[in-house]
Amino acid sequence: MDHSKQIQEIASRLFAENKIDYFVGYRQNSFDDTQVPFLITDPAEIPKLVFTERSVFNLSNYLKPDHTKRKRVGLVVKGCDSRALNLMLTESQVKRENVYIIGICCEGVLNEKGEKAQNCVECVMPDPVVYDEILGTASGKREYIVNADIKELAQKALTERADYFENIFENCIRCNACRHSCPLCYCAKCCIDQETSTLYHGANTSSAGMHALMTWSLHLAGRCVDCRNCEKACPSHLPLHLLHKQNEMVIYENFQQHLAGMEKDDRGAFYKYSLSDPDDFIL
Amino acid sequence: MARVGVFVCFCGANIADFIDVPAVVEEAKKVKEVKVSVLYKYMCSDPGQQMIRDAIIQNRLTSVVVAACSPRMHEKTFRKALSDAGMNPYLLEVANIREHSSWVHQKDKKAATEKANDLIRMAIAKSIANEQLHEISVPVTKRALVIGGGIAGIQAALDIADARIPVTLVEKSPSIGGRMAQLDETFPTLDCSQCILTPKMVDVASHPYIELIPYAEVIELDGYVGNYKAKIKKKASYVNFDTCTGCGACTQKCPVKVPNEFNMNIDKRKAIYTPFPQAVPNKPVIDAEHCTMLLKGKCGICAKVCEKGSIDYKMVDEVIEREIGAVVVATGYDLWDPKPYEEYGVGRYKDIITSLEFERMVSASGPTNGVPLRPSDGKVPKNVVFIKCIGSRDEAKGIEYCSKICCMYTAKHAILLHHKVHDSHAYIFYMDIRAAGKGYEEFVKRAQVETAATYLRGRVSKIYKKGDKLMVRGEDAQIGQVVEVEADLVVLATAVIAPHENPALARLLGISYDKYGYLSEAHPKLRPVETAKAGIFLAGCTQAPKDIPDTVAQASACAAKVCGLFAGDTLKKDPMISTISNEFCSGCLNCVKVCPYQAIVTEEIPLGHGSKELRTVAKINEGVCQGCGSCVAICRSMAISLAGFTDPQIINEIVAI
Amino acid sequence: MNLIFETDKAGLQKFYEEIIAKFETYAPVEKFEKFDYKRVSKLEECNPDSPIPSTMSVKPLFFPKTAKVMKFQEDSSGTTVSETDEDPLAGKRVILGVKHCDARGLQVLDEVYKWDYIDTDYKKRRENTIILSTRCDKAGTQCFCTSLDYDVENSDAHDVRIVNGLDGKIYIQSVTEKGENFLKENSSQQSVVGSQQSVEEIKKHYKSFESSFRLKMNYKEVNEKLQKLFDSPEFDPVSSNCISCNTCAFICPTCHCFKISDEKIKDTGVRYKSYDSCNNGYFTLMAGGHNPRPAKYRRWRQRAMHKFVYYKERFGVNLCVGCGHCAISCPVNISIFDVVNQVAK
Amino acid sequence: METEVKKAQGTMVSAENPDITAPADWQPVIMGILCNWCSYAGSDLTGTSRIQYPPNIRIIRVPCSSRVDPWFIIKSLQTAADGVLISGCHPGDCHYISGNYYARRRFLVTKKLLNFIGYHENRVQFSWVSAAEGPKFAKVVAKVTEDIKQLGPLHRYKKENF
Repeated sequence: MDHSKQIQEIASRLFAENKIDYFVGYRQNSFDDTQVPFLITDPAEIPKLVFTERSVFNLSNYLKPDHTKRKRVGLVVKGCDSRALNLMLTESQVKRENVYIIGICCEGVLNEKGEKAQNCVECVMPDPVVYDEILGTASGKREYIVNADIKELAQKALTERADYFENIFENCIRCNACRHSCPLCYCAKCCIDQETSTLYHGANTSSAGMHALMTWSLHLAGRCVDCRNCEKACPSHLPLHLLHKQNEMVIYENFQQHLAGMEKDDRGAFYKYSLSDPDDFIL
Repeated sequence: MARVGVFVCFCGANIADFIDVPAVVEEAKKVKEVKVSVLYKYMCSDPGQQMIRDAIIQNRLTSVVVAACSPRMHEKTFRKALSDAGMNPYLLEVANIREHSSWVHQKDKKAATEKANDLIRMAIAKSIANEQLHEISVPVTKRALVIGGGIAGIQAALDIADARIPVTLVEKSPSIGGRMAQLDETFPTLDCSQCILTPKMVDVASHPYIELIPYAEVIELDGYVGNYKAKIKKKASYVNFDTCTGCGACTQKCPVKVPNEFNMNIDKRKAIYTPFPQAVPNKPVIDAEHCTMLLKGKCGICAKVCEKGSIDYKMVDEVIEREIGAVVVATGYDLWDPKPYEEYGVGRYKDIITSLEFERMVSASGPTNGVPLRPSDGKVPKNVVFIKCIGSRDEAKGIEYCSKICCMYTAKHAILLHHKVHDSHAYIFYMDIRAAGKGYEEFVKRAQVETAATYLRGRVSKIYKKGDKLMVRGEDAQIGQVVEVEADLVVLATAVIAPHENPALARLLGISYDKYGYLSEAHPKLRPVETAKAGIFLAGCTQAPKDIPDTVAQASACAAKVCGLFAGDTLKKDPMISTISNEFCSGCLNCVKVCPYQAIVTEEIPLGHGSKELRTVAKINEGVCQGCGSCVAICRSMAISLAGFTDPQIINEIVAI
Repeated sequence: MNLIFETDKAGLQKFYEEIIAKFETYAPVEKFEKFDYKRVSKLEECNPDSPIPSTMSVKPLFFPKTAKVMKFQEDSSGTTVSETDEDPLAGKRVILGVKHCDARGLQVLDEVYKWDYIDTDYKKRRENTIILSTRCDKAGTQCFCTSLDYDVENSDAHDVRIVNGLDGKIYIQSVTEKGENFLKENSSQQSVVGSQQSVEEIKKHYKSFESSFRLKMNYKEVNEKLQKLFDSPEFDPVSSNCISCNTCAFICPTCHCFKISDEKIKDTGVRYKSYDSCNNGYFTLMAGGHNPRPAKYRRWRQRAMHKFVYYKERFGVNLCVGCGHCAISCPVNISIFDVVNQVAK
Repeated sequence: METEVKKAQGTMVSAENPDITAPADWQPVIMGILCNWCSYAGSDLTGTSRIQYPPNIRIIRVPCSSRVDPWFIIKSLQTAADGVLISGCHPGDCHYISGNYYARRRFLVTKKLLNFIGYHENRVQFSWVSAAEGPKFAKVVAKVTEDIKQLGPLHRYKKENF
């Protein structure tokens, strides 16, 4: 899966036709085979653009005004990234005319150990759902697979699970890298950081960590596209996907097999309802 | 620094017997912000309220907690007391220590007292976060919109207009009159429907306060109670109503014949037509689906014969706007299509007709000049079988509910049949006879005795043809035997259903509808006329099946509600509504999606201080918001807060114990 | 002061075990594939030789991510303030496996903590701690400690250093007086006291370590150039893919910004002091709505200049210690090394 | 095993934390969040009908179950509450047309997530109680109270004991 050449060509064309102000892609790190997000405004930098199975970041994150300042952006997206972008479009965070989307039919990216990443193994939609140009061969929607870690944890005893998660919340340093790396966490000021808000926990105890991560995951419930940008960003290597995948599973199984960002104008599972939603858990 | 007063009520023995009230008073004093904590036998009494008023002034209180009965009981009373002492009434919190403690824990005084302590602590904590709120006043546009020109719409429009309030009446067909205009005579008095309806229709047309817009539909409604803006689409009639005299020359000469829907397609009308002779307005319209001039550009006869030159083939749909303060929805009903009753041969046998077809036939002005005729051979029927509950009360094929009017009109039909064809005989298959209403039971008796109609209790299982007769096989449950009746004509009392446009209309108006498509009232018992959306009211069968008297009564009730709404120059509204902070709103607009009242609109604000670039944020329309808090809970940036139930208030309650 | 013991792997293990048994000991413990300094009671729980790229800084043991400052209680008479419970980090303790750069970070932090207001909690934690440092055998990809303004080889930031000699022997060397006393008291198991030869071996080890660095820079030049480059346009491109999270600051052994917050339930509460970071957009947001550092490049300029210029001006030491933790943890791999070098190019 | 032993000795053991116990006569605190139009009115009816129920519940009034943000639940569990009961109008009866449908979705996901991270599923419960169902409210409270008593005190993530 090497589309570097094509992307470079497209980027040059877009700059030449004055269609974009920014191009967001990937650049090779100088010291190893990993890549970093690469924002360019100068066409001279185009030759540095690459795309391989090491292009792990979700670049939709860079559509936040902080990074590309609401200007016209050319952007490379994989399947999951495009779902996030789809939601950003639906939630009026990006204007469609301001973004030129190069969709990649993704064959899965690699994790730090060089294996195919877990979310790519479990991916439901490797093809871009929204794009102006598509690279690679589309392989279509796949069967939903319940996350292996979730299954394993669900088998464990309650106390064991509680210990496991308390450990996670305790090790959270509240650096908010997860939030800042998530394309769907675009709020002007996160509710967890509003000093005037009642959600605010200045302290960084496990209790506050639980509160922050739970609130965060519930705000992404029905919206998370499983790109795992958050998990890759976490300096404490916390398995943050567990919270999201759990919500995703409950939502998929109970709310008409809902998956976030698959369709245009779908706002996520919490912003609609069905009369036939499960009622049996209610007394 | 907050200064809270706590006022604990004995409620006679109701509270004092089961809660250690003096201890509760002392416990409240331990809270830092509490400046005064007292008890009294009946806080709601005058001296009790005086006590609160005095304490507010003496202690310069910033909020008040009354520990007494449920806030649903006396919140208003105590708010008034605060107001009388010059304090904002919304600084009150009620701790419900009667319904929630003393009455439900009568066997455990200690626990009840502890619970009361906690409830009071929670109320104190909440009250500290209370903010001063002010009733919202909303200006009112004193014009009503009535949708639907049947008897419900006519009655509502006339009653409102008689109170000198302008009304815009919108009717989708070329004439007002609705279903009632199709009826021959009405139960239980058998007055002629046309005779009682037509004068009202004429009144509508001539009333100085009524603007009648026929052949039109409401396509958009924006705004909120007192301040709606409606967009009305006037369908192209191709006839200039201003110059047309209604002479009828065009309809006579028109060569195109079309099934006449007013007469249930029994006869034909022309492509340019007035629905019925007494139509109001009595002006023809061209049916664009059938007019050959409009379809193929050939013909043009009507234009040639029109002396006034009123025919205009180039006319297009026109959208007009009206500013209105209230809406009465009176879209009436449809009839259920009995096709699923295949065992009856519906669709196969011509001589099975529906009640409304029968009604049209027996109408003096109807297609058969008042005589029922068999559609198959045009003969006058002798034996007529009426079958009730076709579709009604039939979960398998039709709908679950009772259509309410069929028992009565079938009795009427039996009587009318006897009037028109003296040697005829009516057989009526029924499940139950529901004749609750003034003069109704007597009317049914009249059908049974005077007309000697045969009432057979039971369902019809099959209808088959034998010669030119229809054999109706059914059960007579009273004798427990299968009976067969030889019929010349079978009349099916098909169920009343909601108009198929209702769901779309409900969405457009922002009101709710039930699973059958009937528009939902705000409360089934106590608010049967209002909808959940303020300023929108329901009249007639659009809410549920009902007969003419009930419809007229409901329409008049709507009129009273509209007049009440317009009585003042402004409307007062509870201030417990949501507000959105521009600073925190991220503009995802999910709140717009979730709001059940469409109370959230969008607004463009500068990106930053002094910036020319704009960004979109959500904004609450104060007039529409009902304060449910749905938007607050889904707002991820916590930009929305609901007055009276803000996050700090609720969180204070949670952390107070 | 230069007490040196020679030992082998088994001896070192014994040494550690003895310490753990005797003292309140902290050492790198693996959690979610990352090493963090935790209280240990057995040597098996921890790994004092944890690799530098996956080891968190030791800073939280002196400046915890969150700490109680005071308690308060409200009643009808007003608010009463009281001392917090005993500081869990203030006891006599030993930390194993601290990296040189990390230890240097504490030395740098001391400057800010002993200037003007003296943070007694911090002071106590510092005084009561013995730091046993393991010298790295090889530099990590993001390391550049040797390029800065301190002498890594002869650093006195730790009390005792442990060096895996190239000759296969392990050297335990005291660096400070505190360290020497500690070694004297706790070295009963160690057989051979090192000689001049050991010093040479340690030097040799350092030479091989020094040559393993990928990143090297001329600190003096960078520092001087940066002083004049406040308005450099280069800060914008170097920070373009920064996502404005707080990771670099929270992970950094020398970042020391904090915020104060109260947590209250019913009528009692605690005041907390927790990490804060200049990298998030509203760090400098003022009550009136003005924000002097709204853009990413301004925040990165602040970060880079503080690390390489301001602190040096103010306290005479460079704030950045070259550990590379920020670059390793950064979600988008921004390295402060690259940033300052590119700006000062 | 250990849990069983402690129960036999007359102490309550926390379901999430076997090390945490409480005396046998321990009483839980339950946070009740009720919608104004149905459940709060229903609870008032329980009062006026003098139907007795356990005194452990502390009631907060909100306009609609859709006002309940999941973090009300989390915050309650972090502070005094050993359990939470949230009650609203029956489906179709919502005073605000559709509030409870949105709430229902959030509740299901929240409940499952809390259970996933180690809260016993009975800690957080939901009910539909109409304004006419005074007896049902009493039954629901009795059931929830009993359930939570069985679970013992909640200890995890409680804000530090000051």
